[in-house]
Order: sequence, then C-alpha cells, then structure tokens
Amino acid sequence: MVTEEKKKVINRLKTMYPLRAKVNETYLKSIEAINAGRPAVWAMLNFYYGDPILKAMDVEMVYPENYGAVAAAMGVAQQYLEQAYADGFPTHLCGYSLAGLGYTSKMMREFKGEVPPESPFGGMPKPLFLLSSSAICDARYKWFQALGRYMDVPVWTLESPSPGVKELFIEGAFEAMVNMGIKHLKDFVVFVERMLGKKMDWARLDETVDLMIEVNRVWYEVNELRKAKPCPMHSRDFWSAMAAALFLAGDLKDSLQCFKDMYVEVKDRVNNHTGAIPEEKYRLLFAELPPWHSLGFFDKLAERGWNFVIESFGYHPPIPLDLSGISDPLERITRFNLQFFAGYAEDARQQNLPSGSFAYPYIKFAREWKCDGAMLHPLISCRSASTHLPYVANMLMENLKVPSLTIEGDIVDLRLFNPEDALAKAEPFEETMEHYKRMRKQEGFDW
Amino acid sequence: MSDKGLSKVQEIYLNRSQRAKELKAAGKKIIGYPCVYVPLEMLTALDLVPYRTYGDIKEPVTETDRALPTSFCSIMRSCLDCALKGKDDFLDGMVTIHSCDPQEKTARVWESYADYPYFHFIDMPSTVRPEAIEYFKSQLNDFRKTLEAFTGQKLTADKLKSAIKAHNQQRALVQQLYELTKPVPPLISGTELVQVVKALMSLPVAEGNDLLTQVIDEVKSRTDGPKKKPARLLIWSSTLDDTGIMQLFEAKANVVMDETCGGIRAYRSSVKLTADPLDSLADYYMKEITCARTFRQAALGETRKDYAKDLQSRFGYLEGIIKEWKTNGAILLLVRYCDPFAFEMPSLKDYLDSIGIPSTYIEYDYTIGALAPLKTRVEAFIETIS
Amino acid sequence: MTWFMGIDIGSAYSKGVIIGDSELAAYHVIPSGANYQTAAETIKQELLRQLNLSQNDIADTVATGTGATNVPFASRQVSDIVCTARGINSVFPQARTAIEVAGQSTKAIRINEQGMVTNFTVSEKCAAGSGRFIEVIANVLRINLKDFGPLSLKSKQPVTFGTGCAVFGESEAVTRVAEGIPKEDIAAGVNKALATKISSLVKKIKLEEPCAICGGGALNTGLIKTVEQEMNIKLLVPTQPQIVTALGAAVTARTANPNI
Amino acid sequence: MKQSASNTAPGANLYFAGLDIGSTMTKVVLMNTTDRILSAIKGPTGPEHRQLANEVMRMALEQANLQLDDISYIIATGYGRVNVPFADDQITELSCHARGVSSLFPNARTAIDIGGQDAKSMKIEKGKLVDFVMNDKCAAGTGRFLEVTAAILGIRLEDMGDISLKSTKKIQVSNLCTIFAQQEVVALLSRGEKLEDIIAGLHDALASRVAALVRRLKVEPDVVLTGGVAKNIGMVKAMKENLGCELLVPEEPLLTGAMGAAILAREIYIKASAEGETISTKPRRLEKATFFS
Repeated sequence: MVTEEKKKVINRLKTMYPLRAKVNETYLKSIEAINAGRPAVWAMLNFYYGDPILKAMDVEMVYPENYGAVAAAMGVAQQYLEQAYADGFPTHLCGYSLAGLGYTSKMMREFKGEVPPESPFGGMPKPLFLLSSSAICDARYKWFQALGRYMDVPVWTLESPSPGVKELFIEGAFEAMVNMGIKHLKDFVVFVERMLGKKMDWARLDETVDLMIEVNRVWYEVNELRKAKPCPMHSRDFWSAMAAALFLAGDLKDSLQCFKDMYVEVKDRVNNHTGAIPEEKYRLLFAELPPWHSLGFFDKLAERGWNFVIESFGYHPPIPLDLSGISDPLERITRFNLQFFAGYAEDARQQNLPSGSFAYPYIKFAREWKCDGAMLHPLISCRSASTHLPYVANMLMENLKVPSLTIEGDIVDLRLFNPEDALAKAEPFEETMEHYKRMRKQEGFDW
Repeated sequence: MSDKGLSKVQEIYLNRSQRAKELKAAGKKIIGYPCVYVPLEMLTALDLVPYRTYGDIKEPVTETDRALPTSFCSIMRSCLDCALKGKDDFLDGMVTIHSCDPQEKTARVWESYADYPYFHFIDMPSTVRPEAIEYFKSQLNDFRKTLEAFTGQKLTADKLKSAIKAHNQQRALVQQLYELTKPVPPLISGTELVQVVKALMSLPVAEGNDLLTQVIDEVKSRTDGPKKKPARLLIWSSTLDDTGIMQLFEAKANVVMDETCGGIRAYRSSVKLTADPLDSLADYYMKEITCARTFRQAALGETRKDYAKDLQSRFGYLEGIIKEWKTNGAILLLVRYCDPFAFEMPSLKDYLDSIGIPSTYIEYDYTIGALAPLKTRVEAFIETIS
Repeated sequence: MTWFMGIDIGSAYSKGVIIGDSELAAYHVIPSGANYQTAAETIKQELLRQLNLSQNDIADTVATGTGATNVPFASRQVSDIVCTARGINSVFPQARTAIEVAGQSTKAIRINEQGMVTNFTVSEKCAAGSGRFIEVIANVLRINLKDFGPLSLKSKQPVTFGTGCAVFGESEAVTRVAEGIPKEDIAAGVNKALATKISSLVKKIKLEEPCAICGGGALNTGLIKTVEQEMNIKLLVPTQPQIVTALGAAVTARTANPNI
Repeated sequence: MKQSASNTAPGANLYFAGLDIGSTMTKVVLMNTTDRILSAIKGPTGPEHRQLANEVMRMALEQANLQLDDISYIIATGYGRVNVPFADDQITELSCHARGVSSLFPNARTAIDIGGQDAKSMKIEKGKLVDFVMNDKCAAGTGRFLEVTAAILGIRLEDMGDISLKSTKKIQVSNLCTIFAQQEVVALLSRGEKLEDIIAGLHDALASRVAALVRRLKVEPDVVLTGGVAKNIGMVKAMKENLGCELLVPEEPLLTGAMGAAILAREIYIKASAEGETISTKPRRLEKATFFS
C-alpha cells in the first residue's frame, strides 16, 4: 500500500516497516515471476479461503481490488474509470471494479493482451484464471464475471456463507456451512490442479495452513495489546502491516517472525506506557477503508490528541480458535474462514444484536478498546464498506453512548474526500466526545 | 367489490394491504417477504399468508437515512422506509433472504428496528454448484424449523407438495396470461400486468389463482385492449413494480414481455416435484429464477472460457421469448445502485446485439420525479426502432 | 462596555456582528463575492461605522465559515458548527436542536444546556440539499428570493421533484413551468424537496425539541412551514437567521475572554 | 382536429416548419420542398414556451412572407415540444438533430449536441438516428456549466472562447457540481489565477465530461458538434483534444434541431401524400392555447 510520511507526530512501530516493505516486494516479485512465465491468478480478497490453496501450489496472486487502490493513490485511476464508462458500465459501480474493468479493457483491446505502458507497479499481467468470492459484496463476483467481456480466462467463484446471527445457532446450521465449505474446496483444488496441470502437495498445504493460522493468531494478540492506555499502536501501523496477514504475502515463516517482533515492540511500549502519539486525548475507532491517498490526515488529527486505537473489522484476523485437532487441511481452512464471519456471533446473540458480522464487531471493539468516538468513512461507490455504517453509528450510540463522526469519501474518486472539510469537523466532534464521556460516566460505563 | 377480474386487480393494486388485513382479522397470520427468492410454498403449506413488502415510488424516503446511506439500492431504501413508517406493522412476521447485498443489509436493519413476532433470514449461495444447492436446502430446512416453532405445526412433505402444486398452478396461469401479449396488438398491457402481479403478491395463492382465472377469461374476450403502437418492447430490470414507470414506456409502445420480479420472473417456469420437496424448492429457486444475482456459467468449473457460450448460458433463454413475442426492442431499466444488474447490463447488451435486438439503457433512482426526464430517452429509442 | 466581533465568511454571503457584554449591537450581511478578504474588511468597516468604534475598541474577533482563514484581523478561527451552536444557544437557550440551511450545505446540530455540540451532521456536498437549490429555482421562476416563501405558501398542490442535483432540479422546474404549472406549486415543490432532505438529516441525529432553524434558508417562510409539517414540530426562528453563526463566533470570542 | 387530404401534386410549392423549443432558445426553421431554408429565427425561451413559440413562429412567417395556413406540416421538438398547439406532431430532439446534421453533413456518423440543459450524442446511419446517449445526471456536463460560471466570472458567454485561447497554463477544475464549481472559480480568482486559464480549465472540465459520455457510443467520423457551445471556439478546441478527433461545426449550430424537424415534416408529409393517406394537422391558430387542450 502507498503511504506518505508527513509530520512525525505518530510514533510508528519500527517492526512495521519490514512488513510494509514485504507487501510491496511480494507484489513486485509476483509481477516479475508472472512475466517470467509463472502461473498467475487475479484474486478477490477471500479471507484465508482460496489463498492458502493457491499459495501451496506456487501460484502468484494479484488482487485487482488493491490494484484499484494503488492506481487511485497514484492518481492514474481516472483513465481506467473513463474506459469502463465508455464500455457501458454505470458510473455508480464500485470504483475498484470500474478501475479493474477499465484496465483490463485497455490491456486486452488497446494493447492486445500486453500490460499497458506506464501502469503503476508494473501493472497486472493477464492471469491464468480469476478467483472471485461471494463474500461481503455482490460486486466481488459480478465484477469478475463481467471481465469475461475482455478475457477468455475462466472464473471460479468461492462460495461464502453469510447467515443471520440467530439463524447461525439453529441446530446443524453451522455444520452445514462447514460441509459446503469442505466440498467446495475439494472441487476447487481439482479445478486448480487441472488449470496448472499439476497435483496438490498436501503436506505443503498442511504447513501453509498452520502458518496462516499462527501468523493471524500472533497478529490478533498484537492488536489485543492496543487496548492499553495510552494505545501503543496507531491505525496507520495496522494498515501498513495487515496485508501481510490478510493476503498471506510472501514467505509466511518470515511473516510470523515479523509479527512476533512486532508483538515484542508493542508489548514493550505497553510496559513503558508509551503511546503511539505524544498525548492521547481521545481514543478512536476507524471504519472502513482509510483514504489511502491522504493518510497524512491522521497525523493532523494526532496533533489534536486523536489516537486511532482500533479499526475496520473486515481487515482484522479472526478470533483465534484451536484447530490443531483437525487433520484435514481443507476443514481447517474452512473453519478458519468461517470463524472470520461467525467468530463474533455468539457474543452478538447474547447481546441480542442481530446485526451480523458487519456491524456487531464494532460494538465489541468500542467497548473493549474503550473508544471515545468512531470515525466512519463511507465510500460512495463501495457499498460493502458503507451500507452498514449509519447502522453502526446508531448501535454505538444506543448501546455504548459512543458518538460517530462520518466523513464521506470514495475508493477511487479522490475528489470526494476533502481533508479540510474533515478537519473542520474535528473541533465540534471533540465537544461531542467530551459530552458523551460525561454521559457514559453518568450511566456507569467504565470509560 | 366488482366481479370483473381487471377492476378487482386495480382495487387490490391501489389498496394492497386491505385483503391481508381482512385475513388477519379473520385469524390468519400474514408473513412479509421483500424478494421473490423466498420460497412462498413453505408459508402456504402452513396456512400462512405471504405478503410481498414493496417499496413505494410515490413516497419520499425520509426514515431510511437513519439506517442506510443514500448510495444504496433505491428500491430497498424505499422498501425499508415504508416499514420504518409503520406501513407493514400489521405483519406477523418477515422472511428475508440473502439474494443480494441490499436484501441482506436491509434485513439486518429491518430485524433490529421492526418488531414482529417472527423474523427469519435465509442465507443463499451465489453459484448453482451441487454443494451450494445442498447448502441452500439446509437453509430451507432451518427455515422449516423456525416456521414450525412459530406455528406449532409440522410442515409435512404432503402439505409442502400440495402447496407447491398450488403455486405451480399460479405460475402456469401467469404464463397463460403472458400468452395474451403475443397478439398484435396485445390483449393486455404491460401496465395491467404490473397491477396483476402486484395483486398476486398481496393475496393467498388460492385467491390469486381465482383472480388470475377471471382475468384471463376477461382479457381473452375483451374489446377494450391496448392499441397497436409503433414498437413491441421487452423490459429488463431488477424489479418494476409501479404503473407510472410502465406508462412511461407504453405511451408510445406496447410492452409485451418483461424480465423483472414485478412481472413474470417469479412465474416463468415451474417447480419440478421430487421425492423430497425441499430438493425441488432448492433446485427451483437456485436454478430457475433468472435474476442477475446468481452466478451462472456455461459449465461448472469450466477451465476454458468462451464468451459467446457464457452469454448463451446467462441470457440464451431470452432469444426464444424475443422471437415468440415479436419484440423489436429492449429497454434495460437500471435501478440506481443495483450492482448485480449494473454489472450484468453491458454483457446483456452484447448478447442482444448478437441476436440483433436493439436495446437502450435507462437508469433511475426509484422516485417519481426521476421519471419525467426519462421521457425523451424512451421516445427517442422508440423512434430509432420503429 | 467591551465589544466582541464575529465574522462568518460563507460561500455565498459574508456576515458579521459586534456584541457587547450581553446583546447584539450591530450586524451586517453582504455577498461574499470573489475576494473573501475584501468582504471581511468591508464588513468590519461597516460594523465599526454603525457603532462608530475603532478597531482598538474590539476586545477580540473570531472568524468562522468557509473563508475563515481570509480574516486577517481575527485572533483565531472557530468551526462554523460550534459557532452555529453557540449562536443558537445565545438566541434560544432552550433549543436542543439547530438546523442551519446555508448556501453550500445544510447542518443539523444537537446542543446541550451550555450550548455545546453533542451531535451533528452535515448534508452531502450537494446543492440540492442546500439553500442554493432555492436560489437556483427562484432564478428559473424569475422571482425574488424574498418572495419565494410567501409565493410557495399559496400553493394548493406542490409539484414532486426528483431528488436530483439542483441544476437537474432546475431543468425539472423549467419543464414544469413550460407545462403551465403555476409558479407557487413549483416553489412549494422545491420547499417540499428541501424540507424532506432536511427532516431526514435531522433524523440522523435524532431530533430533540425545541428545534431552531437558521441560515439564509430560514428567510424562506415557506420552507420553514414545510419543515414544520414534514417533522410535525414548531420551529424557533431568529429574527435575523442569517447572522446566527457570526453571532456564535462573537460569543465564543467573549467566553474566551471572561476577565475582560 | 382538421383532416386535410394531402393530394397535392409533388413539386407544387409546399412549406414545412420545424420548431425546436430548447431550455434556453426557441428556434424555428421554414423550408420548402427542396429543403431550402426560407427563414430561420432564434428567440429566447421563457417559462412560457407556448407564447414564445407563437412569437418566434410569427417572425419566421413574416420573414418568409408566408401565412401559417401556407405551412403543410409542422413538427415540434426539444423540451417544450408538447406545448406547441399548432404543431402537427412531436419528434424528440435526438431524431431531429440526427436528421438535421446528416442533411448538412452527409458523411456524419456521430453528432454531439451540448445544449443548455443536457448533452447528447447521436449515432447516425443513412441519415437516421440509430443509437444515442444523454446526460441527465446533473448540469456538470451541459451548457449550463459554462453559462453559470461565465456569470460568476462576469463575462459574456460568447466571449469565453476567445479569452480561453490566450490561456498558457492548465488549471484543473475539480468540482463535479456546477453550483460548487462556481465557488471553485471564485477561489481560483482570489488565488490570483488568470481569467483565460480558468476559462480554459472550465472548457476542459466540460469537454472531458461530455467526451466520457460520447465514448459510450463508439465514436465514428465524421463527428459533428452542434448546440450553443459549438460557437465557442475554445470549447471546440477542448472537445477536439478530449475526443482526439476532428470536429465539424455547422454555420448555425443552434438550428440543426429545427432544421431536422422541418425536414422530417417534409418527409412525413410527402410520404403520406405519396401513399394517398390523409394526414391529420392541428388548427393553424397562433394565439395562445392552454396546455391541457
């Protein structure tokens, strides 16, 4: 991910840098490898479901979602968007998907299958197949289906259940999901084997899965440490490091070491009461995708004493669970993936909050990370990162008396995010947070 | 109440909830559903009255902003708005389904803001792979359990089978009714069809079937049918549930066929009965309803992609319809922020081009005010094809 | 007597006030024009002239609004949301919700006893949700802004507007006029469209009565009436709704200097 | 409604009228059977389209020295087309522009019309409209964008073109909304940017939006630009740059719609008479009529 270092108000973690570098390196290495003839797949973020299988089979993965973000942050997304409009896609579709469609249209039609010159990060070479996922939003599988207009590559859509909270606890419901998951992966492995013309190395998959689970457990523990006051790790470090765990970037053994080092550094800060910013006046929760193109914005807020202590559930590792007793790696994958979506359900049910995974975790975050407020960043063209936010705001207020500040933006149309406007709202929101601090005291909350 | 089918249809169209409220007063339980993917057979089988909760294009959306952003399927925003305004308070329950994100997200909000004795959410996979259909069946089975708990009755295979028969009969009757748009000029207008379907989705299946029989008899022998217009159109949309929109098209053309869930989509084919009726339902709803939300491909797990075959597998069924109904143009009516249909549209246009059917793409945000500016576009399109 | 000045440089209009220890002493409103700094200077001079004071008589000046940074003679800038809250609080201490219909956007603010902001939301940066919409349509109808409200109140059947952009709404208005729809029905339709947006904006922060309305849009009596019907409440309206935020700026200046 | 049997022998002198009632201008073109323009009048459109239509029509007749009764067939197009009581038929501006453009430029395949309230692009085959796109989302992509910003800059719309040509520096007008583009312009001015650069920036902003729309129809030469802004040399330049192709501009870019309407009037009338059909016409009365008549 692209980040710009402005003022050094935020005390970044030293152990973050290798992880951030790793993500970029991994991407560039895969592009090289692909250009050198290694099989490549365009994948949608699939929450530890399809990725470990591809990884175990040495397939290079690129993520058009991220590529859209990169193109946007580098200010070159506009040409792709215009191409997509010209091809007849409505302007209000997901900006990442439009960028991806426009890019592919250019590559396949204008440049006869070659990566368009001056594409950021070396572009995305034509893949062997597309791996979409029905998780989280419709765009993420309809988009890859639409790519069929430009490329003669097959698409596999990973099934991803999303049951209601109370429905999840109907007897047998969860196991039915596990069964589908395992069967689905079995067929997927066969598909990948046929595409690659080679067999799965199951021992390798076993190892990959264990590492994936362990990396995410350590990463989870790192984030648990952020409950400390002052919070030792700022959201910016989270955003810089998360891709290594979420997208299984590069060598997982190496990642595991990096996250362990990070744990040590953060733990050390906790012991010394060192915060991520000089003076923590307010602890904030952030949702959803950050404005990658102007992260310096967080530094300006840090100057005001705003510390971002926890953020978007969708990029956080699942709550750890012990899968060591399960021998079948496909079942471990399936249960780990389901844990991502269902991990908060039991708690949500007890709280009688039928909001499902997309809103409920924020309640838990705000309560346990003791947030004074939430900054919600709906993205006009990204439905999945926006639709639940007004609801999240209501629930934070109704359940915890935690106020929210909403600041609109977009994933690729950078004009829609105006840092000045946003900062202009900081002052009144501080009054609001102060007000509800008192309210929470009155109502017996402990922060 | 008039005994003539069409005028009865109009009464119901204008005052949809009246019959449901009468039935409630008579002790029946009314269950709302926002999407045609909800298997109504399972409600009918337990003598529950299915009632589709539509949006209202005439009603300015004022309550929904509390819970959903503006960049969200305009129809579900309106649908939720009606609920938040208490228009569906007479319901005894709601069945929602993960047919698309807006349905899913709205369901979450609906469940936490409305307060019905019964509320159930059915998860639905995106592909038609065997394991996905098996999972959908398990979801229907869970649905059965909560229904049985709610009604205190068992949902036996026999009850379900006879319910399926009743709904299949309704499907057959709607198919018959659409046969009556084949003549030139058609015997029934698209505007009237919208009213008929909306009426059907407000009534118990048996009453709906009686109404349909009356309507069909009346239409067959009517002399006051639609006039011949310069074009015969197919309307493709997620849903089209208001006569105002249809009239926009029918001012200068005959709408003789549609692909919307305010029209024939939920009735185009029938449930094939199998030993376990839940299998029949899982199979029908996953495979037979042609909404853009389902991921279809030429062959499961295909390792080679052929765009022509791909289009055929997704839209091939339209070719026969277009020929039989002699439609000479298609209007692709996109509801703003409907992602599944928005992504589908360019491919559908490719397909229609490939079979030589002119089409145009029109977008609106499900508000009355948005219709007027569309007039010129619709007329111009009709001028290009007539 | 010690004097405090508040300057509110908005996208369309610039407003300024001088307050004494308690009440409003002088105010002035002009179009912002091309140069905010000039506007600020003009207003300052006019305010000083009204009370024939000199710059040195002003204990402190606070600037707010879009062009707040273009007021060199202000000691600091304060967010317009805060200023609106303080302004309303000084006019209507009992008000718990404030609506500001400004040129560029509409704000809804919850306020506590001390005039502190306890929740707020600002409309999307879309002219259709701001007072600008009315100006645009008034222009189509060829009527004065001040006549807009009274005219709209004559309407028997307001037209329905699409929730498009203001200029899109403008073309709708043109078409309606062409269709021979009476001007009052169109004006009422605009007020209805805007009132609908306003009420859903207020719903986002949950209305707590009493509710006050200010900003240029509050000069439109028709809009006020429609909002009242829409939300089915009675609105508190200041006699000078446009200057409330500037007043709030002056108030923050005074509270910041308690011992002068 | 009067039924007039049109059994006139071809070649006899017949007259046809096209009225294009746009959002800002009303145009009338009178033609004879050989498509010779006998008169062409442009007048402003007011909230009361009807009266102005009458007024402009009266002027056109006067210039051509004809009576309304002399006109065999009248077609109205544009926004206010439904409001012309003496028009025999209404056809959308899209078809009329396509027809008008192809009569002026027989090789035209793409027409772009940037009007006051919308921007549209038409694909033309054999003189007929076959496909089109239209902007109605907001004013950002229409002539209004320039009108509104010209007003803010305090210059005459017709001067924008020449001034913009002096521009030496590229300025990005980023604001999507016309209304807020005004504020951006104000900001640019107070930042001391040069007028010509700002105007050039405005032209580019509008052109890029219209171009994005036009690209939805695969652009084929010849490409013709019509509508008020076609008179704006700076806009024509910006459009060429954004579309990367040459543009043809009619002498009277405002009249193509009315011309097309007049031509279609002739074609419909002649076809009808050739097939011996009776063709219904409206009463030839110029006085004010009520909308719902």
